[in-house]
Amino acid sequence: MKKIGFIIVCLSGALLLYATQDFPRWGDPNSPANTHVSPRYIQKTLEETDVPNAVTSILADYRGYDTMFETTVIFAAGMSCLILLRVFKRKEEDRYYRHISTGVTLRVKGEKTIPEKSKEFERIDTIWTPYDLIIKTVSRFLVPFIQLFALYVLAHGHESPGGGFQGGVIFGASFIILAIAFDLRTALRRFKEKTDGLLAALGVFIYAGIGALCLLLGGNFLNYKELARIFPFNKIEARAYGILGIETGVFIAVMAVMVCIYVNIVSEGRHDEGL
Amino acid sequence: MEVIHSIRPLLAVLVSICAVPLIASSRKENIREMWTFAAAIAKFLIVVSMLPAVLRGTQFSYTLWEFLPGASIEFKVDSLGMLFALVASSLWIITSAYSIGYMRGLKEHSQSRYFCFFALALSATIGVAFSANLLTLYLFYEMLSLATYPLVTHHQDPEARQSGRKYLTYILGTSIGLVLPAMLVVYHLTGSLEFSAHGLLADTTSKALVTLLLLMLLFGFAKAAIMPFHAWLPAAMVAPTPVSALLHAVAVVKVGVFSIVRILTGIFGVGILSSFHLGTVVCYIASFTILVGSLIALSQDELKRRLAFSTISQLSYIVLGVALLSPKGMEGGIVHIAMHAFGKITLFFCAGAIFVGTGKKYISEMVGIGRRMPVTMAAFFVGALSVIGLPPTGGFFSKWYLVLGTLEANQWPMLVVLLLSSLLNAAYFLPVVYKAFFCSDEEALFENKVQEGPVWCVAPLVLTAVISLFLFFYPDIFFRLAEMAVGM
Amino acid sequence: MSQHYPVLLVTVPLLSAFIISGLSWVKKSLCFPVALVALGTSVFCAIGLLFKVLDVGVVEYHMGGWMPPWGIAYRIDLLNALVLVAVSSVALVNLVAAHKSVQRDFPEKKGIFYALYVLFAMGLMGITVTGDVFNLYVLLEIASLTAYALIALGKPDRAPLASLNYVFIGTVGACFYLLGIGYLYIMTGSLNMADIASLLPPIYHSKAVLVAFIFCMVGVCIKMAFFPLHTWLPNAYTYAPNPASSVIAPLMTKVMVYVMIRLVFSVFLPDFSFHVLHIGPALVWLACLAIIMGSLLALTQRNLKKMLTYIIVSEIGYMVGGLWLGNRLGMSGAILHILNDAIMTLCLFLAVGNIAYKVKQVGFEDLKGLFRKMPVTMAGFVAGALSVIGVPPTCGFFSKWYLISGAIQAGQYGFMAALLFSSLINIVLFFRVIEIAYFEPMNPLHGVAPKRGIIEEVPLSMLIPLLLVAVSLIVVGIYSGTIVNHIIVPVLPKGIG
Amino acid sequence: MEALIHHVVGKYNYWLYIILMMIGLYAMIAKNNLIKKLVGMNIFQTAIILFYVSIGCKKGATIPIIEEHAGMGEHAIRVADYINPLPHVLMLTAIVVSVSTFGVALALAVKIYQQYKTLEEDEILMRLREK
Repeated sequence: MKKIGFIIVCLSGALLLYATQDFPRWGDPNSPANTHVSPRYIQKTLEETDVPNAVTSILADYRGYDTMFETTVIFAAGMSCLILLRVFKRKEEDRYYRHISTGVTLRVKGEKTIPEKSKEFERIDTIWTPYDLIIKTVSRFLVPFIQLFALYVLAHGHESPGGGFQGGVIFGASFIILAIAFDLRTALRRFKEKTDGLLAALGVFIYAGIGALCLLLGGNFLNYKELARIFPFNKIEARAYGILGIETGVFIAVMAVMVCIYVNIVSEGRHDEGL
Repeated sequence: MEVIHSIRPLLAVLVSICAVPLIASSRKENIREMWTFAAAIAKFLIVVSMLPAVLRGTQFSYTLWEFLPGASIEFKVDSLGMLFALVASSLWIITSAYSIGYMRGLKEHSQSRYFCFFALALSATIGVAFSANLLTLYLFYEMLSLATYPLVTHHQDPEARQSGRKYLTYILGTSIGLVLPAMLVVYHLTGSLEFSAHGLLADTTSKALVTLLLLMLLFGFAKAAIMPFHAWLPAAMVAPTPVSALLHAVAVVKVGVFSIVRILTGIFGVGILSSFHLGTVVCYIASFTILVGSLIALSQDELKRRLAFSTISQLSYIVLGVALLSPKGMEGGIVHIAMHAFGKITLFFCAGAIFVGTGKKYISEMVGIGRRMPVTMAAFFVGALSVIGLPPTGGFFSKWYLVLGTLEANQWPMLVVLLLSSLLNAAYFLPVVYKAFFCSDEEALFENKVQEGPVWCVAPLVLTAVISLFLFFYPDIFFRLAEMAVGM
Repeated sequence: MSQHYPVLLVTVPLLSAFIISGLSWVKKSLCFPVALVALGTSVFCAIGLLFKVLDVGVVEYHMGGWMPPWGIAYRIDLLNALVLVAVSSVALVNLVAAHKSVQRDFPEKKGIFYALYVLFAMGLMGITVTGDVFNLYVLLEIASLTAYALIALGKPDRAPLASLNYVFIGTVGACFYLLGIGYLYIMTGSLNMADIASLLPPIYHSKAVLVAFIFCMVGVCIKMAFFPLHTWLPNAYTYAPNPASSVIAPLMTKVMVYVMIRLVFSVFLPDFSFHVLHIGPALVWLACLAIIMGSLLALTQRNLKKMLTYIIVSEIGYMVGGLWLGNRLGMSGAILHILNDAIMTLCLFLAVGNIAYKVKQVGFEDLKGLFRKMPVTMAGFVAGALSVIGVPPTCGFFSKWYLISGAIQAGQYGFMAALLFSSLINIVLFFRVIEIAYFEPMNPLHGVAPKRGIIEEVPLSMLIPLLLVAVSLIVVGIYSGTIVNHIIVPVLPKGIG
Repeated sequence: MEALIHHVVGKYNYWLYIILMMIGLYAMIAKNNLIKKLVGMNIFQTAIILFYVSIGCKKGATIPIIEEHAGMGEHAIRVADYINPLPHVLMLTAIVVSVSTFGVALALAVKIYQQYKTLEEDEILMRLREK
């Protein structure tokens, strides 16, 4: 297999390299790729969409339809991880509780439970390690800032590098830090699985829904300028706001899916122990 | 020639398909059988209703669906198709009666399935008879192959499984492997598949190509059991006897032969066959099958197998007759479709009646059976005479015309083949009859007490035997049709 | 509203997928009806679109109101419309048939299952309808990703491994395609199919275009499981759960064949594919190899479902070979066979699904006595089998007719022989199965051996789709002349013999 | 020779990315461990992303964020001043796709590990053969 692989790799590599002969030189501003379609985006983005960041305007408007499916890919990945790994029905195992003040661990068999929200006991996993104080404190301190930054990245996507994807990933990361610094159980108490699932669907729904709204208002799908009919801004601004709207949808979806993938993979779908 | 556009050919085909759900859903046996009869009689009446017009030289045609120019699902009733349809539909009525006797007599399982597929098979047969082009013919040919598979393997035991496998391998294998490509080549060459009086390929100049196509089509229609594609026929004899009788003496094999007659006359045409001397080639192939089939039949002890090999050789008579390319020979060949059908079905009915009545399958066990089943064996005698080609049976005329045909075509070797094979026919049939009646008391395996099979079994075979005799005196209708077919 | 059909076709299932996945947390019982309505709308739009295209010619739709090549455009001619109708109807019919077994096998996850199912169908429809090479890539990934997940839901011992294998090979395929369009982008600067097609002719002899063509084709061939790149397919489809495999198997590979045809017709143009490159004959020979090897490998299988997967491999050879024959007949046959093969594969997989619903496994020894136990299901199976064999008047016969005619016209007798060979092998394959089911007595392991005449059929919601598909085999067969003359022939490029 | 060097140096970006791609592809084919294969897949995809991004490069150009006060009217915006944004957009999509594929593949790997307690391909195949 290794030899065959090597031959295949060499062949396709050679083929690819062979074709580079006909390529324009690197960085050539007059290459077809740089002169045929893309100049319009650079020249017209401000005029047509009121968004100075050409990448954002292409991403969310000129080729917004692609991006909708890109978000759908993310959504599909989240749902795939969920359906593959999530274990809904589990045979009831023993549960462990820790008495917070004394550190005594209780093992409970059968039906009896200690209320989840008991002040004195907390439910723990079989492999339990005490939280590290420094990490716990620092990450608790960091999380709000990370989330704020994520919102900034989202909101500033029109003007600078950034946008829904980047913001969503950062926001998701804040949750993951929480889960790592404490444990999954704690993190999931803050952010329920159901909420997460609903948010993931809601995020992409916002995107596609805005597209469908444009359609209902009489334009083509995702033609944001139709939004000007019901909102108090002109057609060019409508594009910018439409972009903001779908970026928000992307933000929510990406954040929720990141969390979903993380939670399911680290705990093998059981949503308890894990990292 | 007058052509009438009429839905009647389609109805004739559909009537038994329509009966299938009725048969399948009937809970009571008698009601189920009633539907079978109703369909059979309706079919026969529809066919007969077209007969007078066809005899006047009119054709019925109906295009069901055209899916390519020149290749459509189209029916056409001409004299040749009429002859075959007449035989098949009339015999279906008789066979239905016989089936009831046989299946009930033996308390066979899955009788509903049996009658359903029987009706389907008949639809396909009539479809072949009335098809106006090669595509339609192929469609119904395949339908027949598949509809008969459950019939052949009715017993669902290992032997049936083996036979069924052989049956499908030969029939489907050749039709897909040989007929389909040949058909497409013909279509590619001529842009049509319509049977035409002068032959579709009449203008083709390449002898090699025509020969190749001829061989592909000749052997491709393996239902005609031309050697070496004959082995399925004896194997298919595991089927219940009515199936063997109607399908493997009449419908299935005749469909094969009929298809060959159609392609020889309608696709190749007499002109090209004689100018390339291909008729003679077919004659030799057929005569080989005639002789070898008869010789093998001589050595068979199981009655149905002997009949099967007899069928193989008789089928090639028809092919031989048509391949002689002389009017008399072709007429004889075509009429032989009918004459052989009535004779052979009588023989099969007798074999079945003997099996139902006594449980005997082997000829060596049938010594003296005439004492017990005199009517059956008398009918057997008539059937045998017809197949051998002796008066006073219808078979005599077809043989006679075949002989005349060989003389007309100056094919002396074929004359020898015909005569020789008639001798062989006599040699393998007459001893059975002789032993059945004329044996000493010590030899006889049966007591001297008349005990026939069920009446549903005996009546049909008497009827077919009588028809065989009748056809000696009144063969006109078939000859008229054959004459018109040749004259086309 | 009819001007929005192209986008509704895709976005209605898309939106409903999100609704379904939301509902799966709230009210599971609503998931199935929503999916049904969504796919029903797609079928409606697809049929409406087909008639519209028949009526007014090519339909274009510009996303966001941006003109191509700057925005993404849908461009629907008869070819897309035909494939769309096939894809959407197959997805809808199978959804109905799958309902019971999803209910039984994935009670808790059925909401997400339906969401993924609808996304998968949406992805395939999007691939079919799009006129943008990059949009096609994204949708291809949606369809693949959901397919990976759906496949991995099968038996835990084999399905995830088969699926991961599919992920590796499928990703390579998609990446090759992405590289191919990257090369095209470098050379032309455009991503719109029509625009690329107009820019390519002056640079036909460029090495980069050649390499782009090769990589696009290899990528697509991997995704469609063209022999010898088929290795992922048999295991993935065999171990997939039945409700999923009966939608993935009929559609995924067929849509990829469509993509190949689309690339040849509308991106590289037949002029390049057939006249500049001269690779037609070579690919036809490869297709022959695919057909023969697929058939032979199918012959060695002892599991019904796996046997069917190898038949798919061989059928792919039919279509690829038909396309590369390079004449109208062959191409018509290939396009017609996309439709026909989708229907007959669906028919067979539905039958297998029904069998598996009752007897759990579909190894050959599990099929004993099935004609007695499940006569209707087996009747459907036989109908599918006859179509694969190519018995008239089922549709399989007619596509074979065109393909063989094309082979004769092109003088490619090897291809004709391969087609006939595979038909003959198919007889053996199917009648071997039918023999087992017909002759051998019921296996007592599968519940109490029923007495003679006792029928244990699957629920009606599984039977009716199967029968519907079986009937449509014949209906499509009868109308194949109409389909070819009115739908397929007009889309064939000019200048093809 | 000189032409070749000229060619290679002039398009060294493509050369590097193609080599990187092939490293990834080789890992996917030849490695035994499923996770290593996954990593190979990721390298392969990342290399394609780099390849695309490098298409959009223009010498001396800056990121495609138009300065709002650069000037009035169309003429003020010089296309050569900003790099080509389109490949970047495309690659945002490709990145997302590669992340998603990676996520699903990891989930599958977890399931495989649950079943076989190993991720070495040959060991898994051996187990399968034993059955």
